[in-house]
Amino acid sequence: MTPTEIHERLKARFGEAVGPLSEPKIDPFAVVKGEAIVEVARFLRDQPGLELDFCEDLTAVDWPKRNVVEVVYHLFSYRHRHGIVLKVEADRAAPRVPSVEGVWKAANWMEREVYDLFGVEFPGHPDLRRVLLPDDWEGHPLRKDYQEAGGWHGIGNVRESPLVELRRLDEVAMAEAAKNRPPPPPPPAPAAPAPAAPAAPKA
Amino acid sequence: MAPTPTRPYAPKSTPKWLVALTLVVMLTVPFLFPVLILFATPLDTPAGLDALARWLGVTSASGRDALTAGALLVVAFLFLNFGAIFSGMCVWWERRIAGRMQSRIGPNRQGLGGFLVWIADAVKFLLKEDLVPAEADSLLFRIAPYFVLTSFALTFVVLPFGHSVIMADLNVGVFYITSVTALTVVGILISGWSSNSKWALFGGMRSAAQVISYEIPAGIAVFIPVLMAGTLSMQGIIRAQGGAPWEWFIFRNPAALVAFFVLFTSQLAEANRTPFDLPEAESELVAGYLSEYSGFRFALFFMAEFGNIWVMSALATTLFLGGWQVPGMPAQAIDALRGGAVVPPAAWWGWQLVSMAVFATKTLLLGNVVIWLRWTLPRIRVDQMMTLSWKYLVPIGFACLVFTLFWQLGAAAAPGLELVSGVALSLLFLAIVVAFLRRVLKNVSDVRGDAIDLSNW
Amino acid sequence: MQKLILRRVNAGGDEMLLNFGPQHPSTHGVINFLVDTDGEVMRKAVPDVGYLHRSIEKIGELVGYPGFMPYTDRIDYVAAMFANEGYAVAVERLLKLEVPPRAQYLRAVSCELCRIASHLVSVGTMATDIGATTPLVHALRERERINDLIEELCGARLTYNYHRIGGVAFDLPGGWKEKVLAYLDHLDGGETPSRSMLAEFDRLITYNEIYLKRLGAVAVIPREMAVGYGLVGPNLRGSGVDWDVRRDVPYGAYRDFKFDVPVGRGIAGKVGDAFDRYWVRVQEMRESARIVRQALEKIPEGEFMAKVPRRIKPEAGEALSRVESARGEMAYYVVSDGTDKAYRVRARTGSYLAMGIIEDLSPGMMIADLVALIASLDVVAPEIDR
Amino acid sequence: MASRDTMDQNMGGEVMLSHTSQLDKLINLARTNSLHYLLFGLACCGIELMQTGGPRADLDRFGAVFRASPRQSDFMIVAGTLTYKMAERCKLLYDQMSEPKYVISMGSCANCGGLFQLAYSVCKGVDKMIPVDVYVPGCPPRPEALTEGFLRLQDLVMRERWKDKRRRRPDAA
Repeated sequence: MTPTEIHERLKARFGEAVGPLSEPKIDPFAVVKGEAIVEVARFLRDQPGLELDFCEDLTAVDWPKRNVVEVVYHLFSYRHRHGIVLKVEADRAAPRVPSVEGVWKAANWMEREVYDLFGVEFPGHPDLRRVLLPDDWEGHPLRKDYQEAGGWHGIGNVRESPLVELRRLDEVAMAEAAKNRPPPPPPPAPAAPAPAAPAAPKA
Repeated sequence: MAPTPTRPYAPKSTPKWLVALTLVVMLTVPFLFPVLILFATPLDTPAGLDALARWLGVTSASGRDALTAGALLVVAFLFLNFGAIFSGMCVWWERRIAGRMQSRIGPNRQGLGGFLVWIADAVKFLLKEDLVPAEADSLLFRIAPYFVLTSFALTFVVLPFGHSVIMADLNVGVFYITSVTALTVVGILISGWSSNSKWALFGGMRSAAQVISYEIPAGIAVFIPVLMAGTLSMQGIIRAQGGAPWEWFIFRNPAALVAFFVLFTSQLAEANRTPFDLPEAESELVAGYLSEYSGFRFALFFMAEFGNIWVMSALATTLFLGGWQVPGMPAQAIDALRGGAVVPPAAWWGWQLVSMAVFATKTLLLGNVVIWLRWTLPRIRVDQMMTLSWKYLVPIGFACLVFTLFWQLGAAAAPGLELVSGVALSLLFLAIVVAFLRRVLKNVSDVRGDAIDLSNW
Repeated sequence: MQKLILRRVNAGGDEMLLNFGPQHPSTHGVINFLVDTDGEVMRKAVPDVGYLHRSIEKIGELVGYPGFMPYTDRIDYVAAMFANEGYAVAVERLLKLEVPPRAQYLRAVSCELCRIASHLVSVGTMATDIGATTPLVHALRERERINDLIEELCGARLTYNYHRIGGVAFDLPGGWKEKVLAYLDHLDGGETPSRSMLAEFDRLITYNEIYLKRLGAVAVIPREMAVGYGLVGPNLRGSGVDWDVRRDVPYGAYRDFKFDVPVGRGIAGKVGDAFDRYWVRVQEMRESARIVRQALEKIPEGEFMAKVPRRIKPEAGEALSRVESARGEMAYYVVSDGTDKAYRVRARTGSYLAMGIIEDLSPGMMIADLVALIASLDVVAPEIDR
Repeated sequence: MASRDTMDQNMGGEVMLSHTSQLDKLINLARTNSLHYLLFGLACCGIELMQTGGPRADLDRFGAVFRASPRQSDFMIVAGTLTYKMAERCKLLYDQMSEPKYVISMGSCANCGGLFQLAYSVCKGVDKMIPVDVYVPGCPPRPEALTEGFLRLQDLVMRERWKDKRRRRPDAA
């Protein structure tokens, strides 16, 4: 089945909840209303002839201009070798999309990742917590407006130029050498080295 | 700061002095302690001590006691050092063998063939910081290695080295050895518990379960040669065998052949060697009960572990493989050479050396098998380990024991029985060895030689 | 995190919480497992990943399209060729770019060599985790020679950066073909399969009795579970799903090759156990060698790089690429907004989802089996964390 | 911030090159030939670390074998990218090692963050957490490079006194 046919069946079953198929650029997609996504998912998985049993990818894209976070579902069927791309748009301020973890177990970890990196809440998810970043991390880094905190737990995120440190070491070494040097020859006259030389062993 | 000088790294041969040093160490250290042991053992008898006392002019009872204690100390020192040095060299040998088996080279920068690497390791471990984790039970953590070491050292009391070379030929030798080896598990359990690390705890528990389980098949298997020899004394068991393979216990009785493998497997398990290295399974438990040990305490564990290769091989050699019996030279003939003098004649000494060489050869061959197994086999799981012991080895051991009882009756009735079995089984064993070697050669030729490919390096 | 887990697994009584990792010899990189054990038997093992999260997807949005290619190497350093290829295919789909046939063949050759190298590490570490140290070193020895070959091809041993958007970076070096063929004969024996390194490997470890006992019927993943949890590649095939992207949704030059797809048959116990996943990998090395032979034989002459503009600026849109990596299906989802930097790059990797199955598979398993499970799933830390 | 200031100065932060006596030389000879390393493969370099321990480069030639437990290791090869999440664990592992201990930083990521300067979750250099003795450049360094780094470490060990590397009591200034 082509994506168009799958989309037609979806449209016939869910009507308004499923948006139009995007004009076929490369991978055509359909935008689904957030509330309907679990039903749509279950329909796609269980309906004979569709049987999209493989949730190939579940990710998100942040669109600050449109003020939405898109959650993208790439679905595929091992038996029928067809697939479709679905999208759910959520409000950027407090994105919430029902979890499809009950339909495809694979969604469990992928939704966790989206939560971690985009801050999308998935009601119905059994174990929604950060997965890649530390628990006390602030912000969701794949959002477009994410500002880096400048380190974490006191570990700086910049690395100073090695030249600075080398220069410091150089200065320390020079100061050390100056300290250890025998008392400087009184006047820096050109003839001074000659009397200074015998003074060295005494020191 | 002046630019630091750098060593030229161009490949160069080992310097001559280092080669010489290695050769000196190689040719002296391994033989030094056996030879010293050989000379010390006659001293360690009442007659020898009497002679020594006379020679020193000691007459008082307390002086005599002090002399006995001193002689014991000297002998104990020698045996302990033999164990330590053997385990050190065994580490080197194992690393070389591992290198060969893995198409690597193994240590080769520490003297000729990297032979001095074990000395370097020992010195380094001695100088490493002795960490005791803050949360650990300090006292138990510190004493645990000594339990293991003590158990290891005590086994040498009854382990024979040659015809008359044995520290003490106890009449309950076999019994003694089974009991002192059980002390190891105490040390391991203590170390596992006191480290206050979960990995160590797992290691300790596994080890306890393993050693206790395998004591039983080992104990049963040990009793088959005891039944055949009619004595518990180690020397007695060896004397009941002969020099030729068909006179060894392993071939004289079909059940003994089985029992040998039961014993060998159990010994592997008791020494925590692959495939039974569960207590320190690297890929599961990091380093098991050794996880928190550093420095010399770790080295003590390590030493006992590698020294146990000698202990287990020597025990198997003693019980099943004819011990130090020299082919063509019965033990009684060597006895006869002894004469009544305090210092025995040179011929006696010579035969002692030969018997020691025979014993060491058998033991080292068996030790090599232990090392091969380590680098060949995967590790079994803890429940499989239990199954193997309780469901297979223990029943097999009992069956062998019962079979041996009847066999002994049969052998008493028909004296030729043991000889027939000995010849037949030893020929069979020879055939197996030949088949194995041919298979190995075929495998080597199948992969077009086993040379290390360094062409692109 | 630990407090959280403690609450979740409801510790109490005889149970013990074990921190398995992140620095542990058999976690294959830095992965942490919070293992709730009752003696040797696990109540539950909860993977805690992210110790190697290197923000690669974010970097993809900050550097240009060609500039991201070196970072794809770091997504899967054991089999970097596939990560290269997946990204290149995705951007080519966005650009609607046709890759010259020679480049497609070169991609197939390099990828299949890389698959052998990756599977060698996988089966070797598997043996090490089960306790046999020697097979890994033998596998590394063979891998060294593949590294030599690939180094001659693209100048790098590990992070290849060989595939480019629109083709590959370099043509075949002179005399390379013969070297590869000689190596393949050494690997799978050519006409005499018994005289080969893989046969030796089988003799050394694959059919070792202890090994079969350790892996057979352990960590069984049934077919439905494997599909539902999104397992891919050898893990999926080990569970008996006859699926290979190279054969079923062919891309690049794979239409032209004949090869078999090994599927787990439950040789050592049940279909979908750890041994099946291992066995599939061993067989796949043979199939890869077959593919390389065919590709080198049929390789067409011509360009190895398409005409690609200097500034790559695809029109707005999105594309998903699917390639069969050594760790299974790897998908890149690239969104373009019409500028010369990707709007969103997403790498969907097999290892990440394979981690998801561990929590549900672990109850009742032993600690030693957890090691076998992790090894048999062949997870690689950066592929999980990216 | 675990910078030079807050780091325990007694724990081998500064390399001290000092006059060595004959006994020191013997001791150092033993130490250089028995440097066991901690298996600490973080990322890509971990594979090259494996290859270095493997058949061709074979660090075992120099007496270096790997240990899984930090307690028994003499030096640590930080092979790969150190992320913030891992950074504290890395410090912990270093603290668990017994003195004398050394660190080889392998690869650009461990040296300075390398390729991942733009990353929000990568610690830019392992020396922000622990003192490093030898830096091995490369992305990833070849086994030859790591072997060279190891030989440099051997040089370093050879030139310093074991006594200076012992851990002192915190109160003994």
